[in-house]
Amino acid sequence: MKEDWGKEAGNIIARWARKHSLWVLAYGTGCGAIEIPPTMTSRYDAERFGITGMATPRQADVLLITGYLAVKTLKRVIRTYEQMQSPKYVMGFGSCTINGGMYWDSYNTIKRLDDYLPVDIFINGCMPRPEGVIDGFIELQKLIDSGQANGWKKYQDNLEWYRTNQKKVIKNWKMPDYNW
Amino acid sequence: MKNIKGALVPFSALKYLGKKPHTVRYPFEKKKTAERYRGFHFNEIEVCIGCGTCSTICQNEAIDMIKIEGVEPGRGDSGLRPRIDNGRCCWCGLCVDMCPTGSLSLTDQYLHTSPDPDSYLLIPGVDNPEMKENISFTKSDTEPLLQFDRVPMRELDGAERVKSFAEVVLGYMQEEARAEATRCVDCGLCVTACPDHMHIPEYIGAIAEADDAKALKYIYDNNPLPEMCGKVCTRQCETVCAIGHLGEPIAIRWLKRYATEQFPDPAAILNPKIAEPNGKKVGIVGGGPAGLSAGYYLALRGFDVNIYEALPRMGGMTFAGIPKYRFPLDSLDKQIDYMKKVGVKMHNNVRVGKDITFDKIRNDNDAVFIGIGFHVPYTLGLTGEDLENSIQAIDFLRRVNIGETVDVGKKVVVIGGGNVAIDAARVSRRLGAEVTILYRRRVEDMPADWEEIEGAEDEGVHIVPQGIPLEIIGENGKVKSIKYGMAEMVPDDKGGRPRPKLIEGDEHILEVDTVIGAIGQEADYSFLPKEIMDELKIERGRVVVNELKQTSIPDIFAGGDNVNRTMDAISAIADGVRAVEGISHYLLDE
Amino acid sequence: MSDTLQKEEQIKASINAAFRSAKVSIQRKGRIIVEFRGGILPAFASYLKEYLNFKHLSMISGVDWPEDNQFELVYHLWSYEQSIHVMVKVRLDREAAKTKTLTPLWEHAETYEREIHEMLGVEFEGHPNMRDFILEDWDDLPPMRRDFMTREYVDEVYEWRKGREDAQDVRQTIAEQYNTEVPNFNNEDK
Amino acid sequence: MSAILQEKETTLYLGPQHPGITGNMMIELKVTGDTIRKATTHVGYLHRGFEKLMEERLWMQCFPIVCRICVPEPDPNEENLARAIEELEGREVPERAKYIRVMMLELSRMATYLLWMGGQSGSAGLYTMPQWTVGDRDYIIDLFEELTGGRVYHMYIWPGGVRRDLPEGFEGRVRKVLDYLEQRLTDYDRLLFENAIFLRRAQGVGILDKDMAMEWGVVGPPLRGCGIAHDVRKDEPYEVYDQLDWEVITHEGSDVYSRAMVRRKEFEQSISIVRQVLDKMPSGPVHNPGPNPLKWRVPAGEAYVKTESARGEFGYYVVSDGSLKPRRVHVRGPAYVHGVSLLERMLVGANIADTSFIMNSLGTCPPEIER
Repeated sequence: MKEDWGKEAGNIIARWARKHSLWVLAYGTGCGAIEIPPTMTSRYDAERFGITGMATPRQADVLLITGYLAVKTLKRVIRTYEQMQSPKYVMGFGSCTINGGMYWDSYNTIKRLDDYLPVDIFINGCMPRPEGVIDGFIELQKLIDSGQANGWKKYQDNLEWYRTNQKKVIKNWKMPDYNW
Repeated sequence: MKNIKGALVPFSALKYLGKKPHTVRYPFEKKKTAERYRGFHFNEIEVCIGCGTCSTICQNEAIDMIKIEGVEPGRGDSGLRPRIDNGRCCWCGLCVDMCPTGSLSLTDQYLHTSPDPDSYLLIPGVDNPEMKENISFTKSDTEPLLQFDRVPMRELDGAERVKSFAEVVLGYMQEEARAEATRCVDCGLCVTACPDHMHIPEYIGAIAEADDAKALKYIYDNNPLPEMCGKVCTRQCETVCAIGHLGEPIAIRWLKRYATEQFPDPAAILNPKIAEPNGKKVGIVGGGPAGLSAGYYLALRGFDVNIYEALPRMGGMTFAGIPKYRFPLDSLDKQIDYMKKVGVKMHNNVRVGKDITFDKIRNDNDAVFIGIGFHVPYTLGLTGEDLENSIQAIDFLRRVNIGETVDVGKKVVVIGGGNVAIDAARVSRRLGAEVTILYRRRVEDMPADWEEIEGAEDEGVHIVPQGIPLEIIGENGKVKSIKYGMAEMVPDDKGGRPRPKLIEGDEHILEVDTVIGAIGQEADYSFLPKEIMDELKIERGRVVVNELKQTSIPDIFAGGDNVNRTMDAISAIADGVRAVEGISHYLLDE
Repeated sequence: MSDTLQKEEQIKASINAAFRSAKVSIQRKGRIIVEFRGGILPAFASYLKEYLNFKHLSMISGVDWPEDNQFELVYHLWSYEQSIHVMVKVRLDREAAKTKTLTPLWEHAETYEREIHEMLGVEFEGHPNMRDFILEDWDDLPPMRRDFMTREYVDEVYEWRKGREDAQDVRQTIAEQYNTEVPNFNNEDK
Repeated sequence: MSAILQEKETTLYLGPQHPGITGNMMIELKVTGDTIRKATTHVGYLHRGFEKLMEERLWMQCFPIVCRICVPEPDPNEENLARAIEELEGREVPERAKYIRVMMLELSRMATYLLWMGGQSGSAGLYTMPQWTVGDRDYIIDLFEELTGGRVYHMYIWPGGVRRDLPEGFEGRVRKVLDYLEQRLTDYDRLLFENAIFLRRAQGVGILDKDMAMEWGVVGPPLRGCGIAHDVRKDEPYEVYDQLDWEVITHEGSDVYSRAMVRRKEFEQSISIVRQVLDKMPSGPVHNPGPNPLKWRVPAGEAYVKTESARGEFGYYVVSDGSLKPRRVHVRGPAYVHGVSLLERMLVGANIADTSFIMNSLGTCPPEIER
């Protein structure tokens, strides 16, 4: 009983710490990257929430998919995502991650991001405003706090399914297996 | 070392330490979005007509038209409403600029963050009624995308017109027609109002694509008298046109007229496929639009069709009732000739009940279609009505159209406000008379087309609204003058439209040579034998029919003015087309 | 207007004198279109570059004309001195599209040619560096060909989110309300 | 550095996920020690096939697409397509709309330069500058939002003019922002353009030979940074640029610094151009309407139009076959040359650390390379 309590307290502290230090991988995958500088710099200043950019996947917590993903990028994004340390979160940014958006009939972009990566939160807009981005982060913090942001677990559990989808569009699958 | 100053310069930023930050401290403090911000959609469900233009222009296919609860399809409303897939939308606002009614707008709301990707479907106006307060980006009046102005139609000058019976409307030239057809947004709402449900967007589209032959095929698919419709149709389609909500409706009638005028011989373009004779015979009483339509499509289906018409030409009321400056004889002949080519047998100058008995027609044929129209005028009910030179508009027009010389004298009064009254007035003008129209109500209450009323005024017809005829005064058995009283409009107790009430003492006398009554007509069923009259269900002068125009006697079908209340040519054509279905069903069990 | 087109007329005359087979037309002020049979394109380009001073290669466009069974390559050249833009058009057979590279004249033509090779499938003889440019592991038709149907490809490869199947076509809905059918005369032989 | 490292050639992949790369692209570097021996660019990570998509869309529907071709600076794209269509159709643009277009283009140039200042200084490790310039850029974005209803994608310039007239009091607010930015320029000077670190990093680095610049079709600030005075706005004036008072800005030096100075001075000049535009702007309509977009056929023909964007000549080659949809829209992005073949050449011999510095100075923008 006492041990459980200790574990629970540990979880609460861990979640609290996680939600207040969301380090975002600085990977401008799509055109949504244009609204990230205003969000991060003085006008909207997302660092107030402990959100800051991070250059390497291994140190980052959040992967921002800023808009559409070309198939060529998807391959790199998957690799990047798998290099990130758990717990890790994915944010889908803009309409094009939800159902294709602007690029719905493009031969080179994926349409539904959650088929290929576990997305914890979607932000609406094309572009989403910086307020939208911040709102997405706040929502993500809430999810982390309540323990619902567990896309990374979902990814591990359903790896086969994700792999099938990924391999359907990425024709030449020559990648090392990360996902630790 | 020389750049030591440069090395220190960054520290000058320290002076900003004390200043107020320009950071937007969202979410603690919200920045107001611009007045034109393009956020989520909002749609005024009541104003929206479900034309689907937003869905057509959307380059992301983000807009679906769906059925929603509480919105019923109707005249000029498809009953569908847009639903936006925010997983597709790019908030360009083209849909707003293209919306013909201005019901769609964008709001200043933009936040939607959710872990559930399926939550991004939005039915604007239904899911977010509260956003009515937040509308920000709306349709612009000054920078429109749609064209709201009609290509003007060239017409003869008013003074020129009264000199002859030459056609007033000159018709579109090719480029004008293309330009006018280009304004259409292809929604198809016009079809909801057309009694015949013609394929209007399709033929307008074909005209815009410079394929007039294709347009003609679409037109002839369910209307064998398009040239007539193109000239004199009451064009209910234009009253519901999507573009008409904020601008002038597409000139659908003139476009149809344009398409039919391009081809002197429709048969060459249409190459109608006539089915093998199926051995069934149909007799048609009355060669008006209803009878002719029924006859044409029946003939196409292989029936042996005979049409019996009392007048010297086919066309019924469109021949006898419509003046030649609106619908010239050669236009009518062109269509009748085409029908003859298809194999419709026509018998003119045969009055059923007199020259041939109805029973004989019924016995000779497997089915009979009655399309006799309304040719018997209502009387005015005034003293002096039976004087010489007090005539009925419908008789007057028929006599003029048949080619008789009619002397109306110098001064004419027409009583009534419908199209027939205006026709009679304008024909009288052309016969050289000064014409006054007496109408009980206001000009805006007149049932006639506004174009007709304007045309009449251009030609110098004097309209006296709110004038109620009281007595026709005669001298030597001839009309000498007419006494009428002025009326004021009083609200109707029963909630109907305002009705005229005579003002005591405000009476005038007008010297006239001829009085023409034009207050309505009815059908003449005297040709029917008594046992059929007993069996046939007739209500308020109109034969009762079912959906497929079948009467209470199974082998007798009916259509046209003697069946429906709208009393126009296109309804009659629609009846004919429906009756073809009914007759085929009845005789061939199809 | 004629005096303002003087420079254009001069260039037209020079090109006509040097290359008989070139069809030169002046589109408007500052725009000249040269239609060319191909073959001696490098010679012509070098003539434009060296003698007529069209130093700046803006871009090379490829246009697909399947109805003529041809590809059209459009070389956009600009002369800073004369402020004139020349479009040199070369038509290539669509089945065996092949032409000589212009990289010896303009090194950055390399990128344009790589893109056209990838997007249309045109071969450039003598190109030094013909590797993948934009696409990766592409095994379908070159995407900028007009017979590559991007919507069909998308339907095949990707999936749409569910929940939008109840969408209706306005025109069809109206036709159904009145129990009519809209005939299709679009594909009938005229 | 040890001798072994200096001799051994290593392959280094910069990007696509790398904070120093301007956008989503990759450079494969062969290095010995700290020196780049060979650079190979890989693009295509942002390819959406816009040129293909436009072949499937009505003319009007192309406008939401073209503005997404260059994300930081969408307006020259809208301007180009609109002008190409106007040329094909022979449609007149009202005078007021022309002035508004110039205002939009110059404002977007300024916004892009502010973003560039942030990127350029950030790649030199000066992190205060992006905080300032990107923050200040937001005031211009606010103006865009007020005028067009969108922050990033404006969808504002379209055939026949512009989409909406200026809101009330807009000119005053533009002037206020211009005054503010002009006054901020001294801060930028002190923080970046006169900063010793920046001078040391920028001067003499990334030399682009003058002849090579002409030969390679370099455009925009990199070309003018070689002292060559070419600018589409002067070479082939569009809209009302020939009625405004301004000069082509050049800077001798051919290095990163001179390119930076060209941009800095052009920023100042843009302020003056916008002021002139506001002074001279006539009243009147802003849109000359065309046919119904659903049935709008552009006459068959072709047009090549170009606009000077913040990174140089943006060219559009538009072919119409007289149908409802464009036959071909081919986009020449200014970064097409700078970002691929020229960059490969310029990086040879440079330091690894200078890669992103040089990239920024050229204004490489991947989305317009691969569209």
